[in-house]
Amino acid sequence: MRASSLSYLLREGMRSIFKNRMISLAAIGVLVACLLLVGASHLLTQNVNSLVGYLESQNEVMVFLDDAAKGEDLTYVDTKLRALDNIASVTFISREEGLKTWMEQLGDDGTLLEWLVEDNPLQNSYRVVLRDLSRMEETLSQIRNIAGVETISASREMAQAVTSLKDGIARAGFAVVVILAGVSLVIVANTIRLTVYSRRKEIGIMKYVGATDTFIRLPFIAEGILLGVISATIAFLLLWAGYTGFVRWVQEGSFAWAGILQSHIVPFSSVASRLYLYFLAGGVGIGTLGSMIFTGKYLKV
Amino acid sequence: MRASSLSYLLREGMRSIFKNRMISLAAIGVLVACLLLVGASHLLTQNVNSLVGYLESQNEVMVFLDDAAKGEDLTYVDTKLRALDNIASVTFISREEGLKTWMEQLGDDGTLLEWLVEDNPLQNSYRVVLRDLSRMEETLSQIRNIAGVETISASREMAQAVTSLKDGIARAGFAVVVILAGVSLVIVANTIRLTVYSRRKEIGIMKYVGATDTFIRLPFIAEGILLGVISATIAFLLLWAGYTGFVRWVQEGSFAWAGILQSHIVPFSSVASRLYLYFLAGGVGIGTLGSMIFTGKYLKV
Amino acid sequence: MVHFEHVKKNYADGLCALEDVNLHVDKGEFVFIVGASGAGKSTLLKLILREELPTAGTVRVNNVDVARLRRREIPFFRRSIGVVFQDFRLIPHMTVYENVAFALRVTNAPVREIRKRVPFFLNLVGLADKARQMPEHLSGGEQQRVSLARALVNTPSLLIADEPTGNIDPAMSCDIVDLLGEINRCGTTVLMVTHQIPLVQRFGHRTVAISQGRVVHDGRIGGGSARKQS
Amino acid sequence: MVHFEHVKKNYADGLCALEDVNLHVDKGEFVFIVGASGAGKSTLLKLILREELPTAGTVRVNNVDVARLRRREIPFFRRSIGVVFQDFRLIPHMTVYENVAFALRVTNAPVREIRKRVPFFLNLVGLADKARQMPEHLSGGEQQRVSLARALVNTPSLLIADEPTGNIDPAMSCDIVDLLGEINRCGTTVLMVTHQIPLVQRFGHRTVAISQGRVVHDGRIGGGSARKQS
Ligand SMILES: Nc1ncnc2c1ncn2[C@@H]1O[C@H](COP(=O)(O)OP(=O)(O)OP(=O)(O)O)[C@@H](O)[C@H]1O
Ligand SMILES: Nc1ncnc2c1ncn2[C@@H]1O[C@H](COP(=O)(O)OP(=O)(O)OP(=O)(O)O)[C@@H](O)[C@H]1O
Ligand SMILES: [Mg+2]
Ligand SMILES: [Mg+2]
Repeated sequence: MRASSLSYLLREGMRSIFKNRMISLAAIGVLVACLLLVGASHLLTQNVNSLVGYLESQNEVMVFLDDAAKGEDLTYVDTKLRALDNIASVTFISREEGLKTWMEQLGDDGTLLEWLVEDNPLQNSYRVVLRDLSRMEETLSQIRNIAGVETISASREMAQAVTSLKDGIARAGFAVVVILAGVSLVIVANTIRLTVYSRRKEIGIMKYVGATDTFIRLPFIAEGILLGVISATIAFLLLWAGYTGFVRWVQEGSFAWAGILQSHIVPFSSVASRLYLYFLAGGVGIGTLGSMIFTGKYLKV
Repeated sequence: MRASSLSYLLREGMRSIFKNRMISLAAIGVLVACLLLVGASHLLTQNVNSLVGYLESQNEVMVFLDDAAKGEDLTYVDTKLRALDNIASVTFISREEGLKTWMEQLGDDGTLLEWLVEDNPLQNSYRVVLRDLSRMEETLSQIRNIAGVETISASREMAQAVTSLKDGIARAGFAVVVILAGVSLVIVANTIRLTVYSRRKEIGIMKYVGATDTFIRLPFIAEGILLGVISATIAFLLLWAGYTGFVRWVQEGSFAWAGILQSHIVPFSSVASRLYLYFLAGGVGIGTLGSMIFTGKYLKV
Repeated sequence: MVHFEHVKKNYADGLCALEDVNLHVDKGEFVFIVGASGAGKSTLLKLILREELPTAGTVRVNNVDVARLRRREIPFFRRSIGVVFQDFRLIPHMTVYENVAFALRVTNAPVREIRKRVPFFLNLVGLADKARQMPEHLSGGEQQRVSLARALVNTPSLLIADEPTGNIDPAMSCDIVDLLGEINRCGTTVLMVTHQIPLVQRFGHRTVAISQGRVVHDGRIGGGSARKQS
Repeated sequence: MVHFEHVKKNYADGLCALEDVNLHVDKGEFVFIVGASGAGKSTLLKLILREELPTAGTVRVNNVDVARLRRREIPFFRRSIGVVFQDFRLIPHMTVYENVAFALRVTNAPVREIRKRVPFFLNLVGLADKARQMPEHLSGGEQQRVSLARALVNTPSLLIADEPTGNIDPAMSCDIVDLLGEINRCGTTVLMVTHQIPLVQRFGHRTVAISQGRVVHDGRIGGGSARKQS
């Protein structure tokens, strides 16, 4: 393709956008709305995930030691535990501390247990926090193999619940994004279809003057790409502003849950570049494909 | 208006839809997509609300009785408690039962407490489930006033958490529906704008032949109403099918949480008529308004 | 019926399409308007229909100053004028029958009236068998005749026709001007733009010649009393 | 150059627009096509341009059977034909200049070439000062001349013109037919539909008359050798 044609195509694409301000605005409006929907649900999923991650970190496993294990044995178990890769933190709780905590928990009734101090029925133990709950079973058997460990108490139900919650959110988030993306595609495709439809006469004329399909399509595609880039940028900026506002609102909020939310909200900067990339890809892709597919129908003259 | 004009208007509206199949399909596609989005988020909100309602019902207040209260006193307290309007259920737990449960909870260590059977330190109590957690404080003071009641143990934090959760969901659900409705409006308005734009020539011709604004608008409005009704019906049927499928999937699911979900899913029939009404109102409203607003621009010739 | 007084029309881009036009057409007259391409003939007709407004001067049609018309009144004003547009302006999604009927429908005419008049006028322009066609499936001359039928169906008191025979063969052109003459004899004022000098000569009506936005001749061509513009 | 053999054209609604048409136009000829409104003249031209396909018979243009053209080849085929459409078919969102330039752009012509040829042909049809206007801001005759300029700018080997003077005054019509004659003398085959019998008589080229879908006359009108159809 000659440079002259190329410059013509770009010029045409740009000019068309300004000339058909009406249609361009409509297309941009639709595309921005759709990108916003998808972007917002993506951010929501990310945040819920971050919250669930916090829930997960709250889960712990109690490791009870042999009464025989003392001194060096404890150091050995400690080292071994810390060496496991799925373990986030390890805290030692001696049998004395354990009893004290128990008595405190019982409150007034705890004084009834004072006689137990002489003959402490508890064991030395470790409170272990796992990194990844879905790998719980594997990690438990590793711990069980450490010499000196007698029993392990782990809330398998809680682990399952959190895992399935995480799973569900991942799936639901994915489903929502996919459905919204699908709906957006339908909407944008229809808009482009209308746009092309309103220019079908023009396309016919071009064909009668001897233009090839490619030649007719290229300005439409250039226009589609341009519209995509513009829409992606607008949507990105809007989402940025909106989300920042939301974050500020949460940070300043004094309602229950605010604490948990505040420390687990996903900052915009951490998703910004990826989001913009997605938006660009989506906008340009839909714009281009839409212009290509729907011009086709009117090229057959 | 004469009957002849009226029949002409209706005929024009209908015929226009079939004649401009392309544009009509596009408009219907967009409207259906938007209604589906709004409908789906409405259903989601309803379900989450139902789930939170369940959570709420899990919350209970323990009412401990005076050691002196026996026999008739218990019946009195019982009657008084059941007479309060914010109370969903009342269960009596005698001090013997309480001890047994405690010992069982301690498991092996529970045997250590066997000597307590002789000198039970526990009190007779009631497990009371509240209807509305937000009215907790009020109810608690009513209970406190009943003769024979010594102390009340209630998790105020839990109550606050659930209340704020419910509040948050109601607000978030409302926000989502409003935002989606807004986005839909933008999208549909743009589509109608395009539709009208692609017929601006025709509108001009009509004006030059001596048609009044109303006369030009009415077929567009008839068309808008018809498109609205068609879209609302399609969206409703799709949502029905989709949601029924989802309910069946949950009912047959064997994952964790399935139980809770199964018993608290909102059946479609309970929202169907309201939803269809909303859809009709939305579809017809947007269709009509869109046709009215956007024809205006081209009527000034 | 139609009175132009010192009318000037500049288009948005500054082009001066009409300059100091004075033209008086009485009720019942038949006037040909001739002139080169781009002389301003269509602009003159557009001013009568209030498609454009004069930049200066006054245009009065049926004793109404078009510039003073209120928005609500425009449709009713236009109904008294039948127009054959140079570019036909048929409504693309309506059949030939509906296109003609439309001009009656806007006046809230009863169905009986429509059923009677539309076929009559379609027959008059020789398109009875094309009633159910869409405009885009018609030949150029046929579209032009539909536009004519639509202009006539209302029995307007003023008929303006912008080259109504531009796409029609000479024989039929004569028939159409005969038809317009017939309508004129029944009381309708007719203004017709044409390039076909043979027609003008043959029918010998008053002829207004426009050149570069000015009226340069007014009167019968070849004999008759030419009212020269000052 | 153009060969119709037993060509029949039925439109989708069963209407028979052309019936057993035989027509042979050699390279370098200038042919007028005349006929009543709706006779089938535009249909004939549409078949040449492959806008429509013949229902029966063969249409060969430049030794190419139009029915056998593959989709990819159509644009290149059309570039060798310059067309003035009866309804102009200007691209509404492009200026006059761009409309004419478009016919060159599709052939990948270099910018220098475009800058030279477009003003030249706009000047030829008398529209040099309208280059930056949008088509909707032109008078009917001006639009028609833009269409003509676009048809000529490619120096096509075949020019088909559907009533290129329908909206143009007689003096300019003569100029335009003169222009087409000039182009014809330089080797371009010209087919021109017209209703203006004076033109046909004055230029005395071969004339094909069509009536109700049939060729009823072929040859010079008023003298010359008429090749009557069998
Ligand atoms: N909307 C417009 N904007 C700018 N210029 C215009 C507009 N309409 C017409 N013109 C210009 O005004 C002049 C007169 O136009 P008009 O349509 O009145 O000519 P005309 O006499 O009808 O010519 P024709 O016989 O070719 O139809 C022309 O030069 C034309 O280019
Ligand atoms: N797409 C179409 N579908 C159906 N009928 C058509 C179509 N195009 C043309 N016709 C019919 O075919 C006949 C011939 O049309 P054509 O356009 O060839 O006439 P023409 O000789 O060019 O007339 P004019 O001088 O009025 O332009 C007409 O009766 C017309 O109604
Ligand atoms: Mg004109
Ligand atoms: Mg024709």
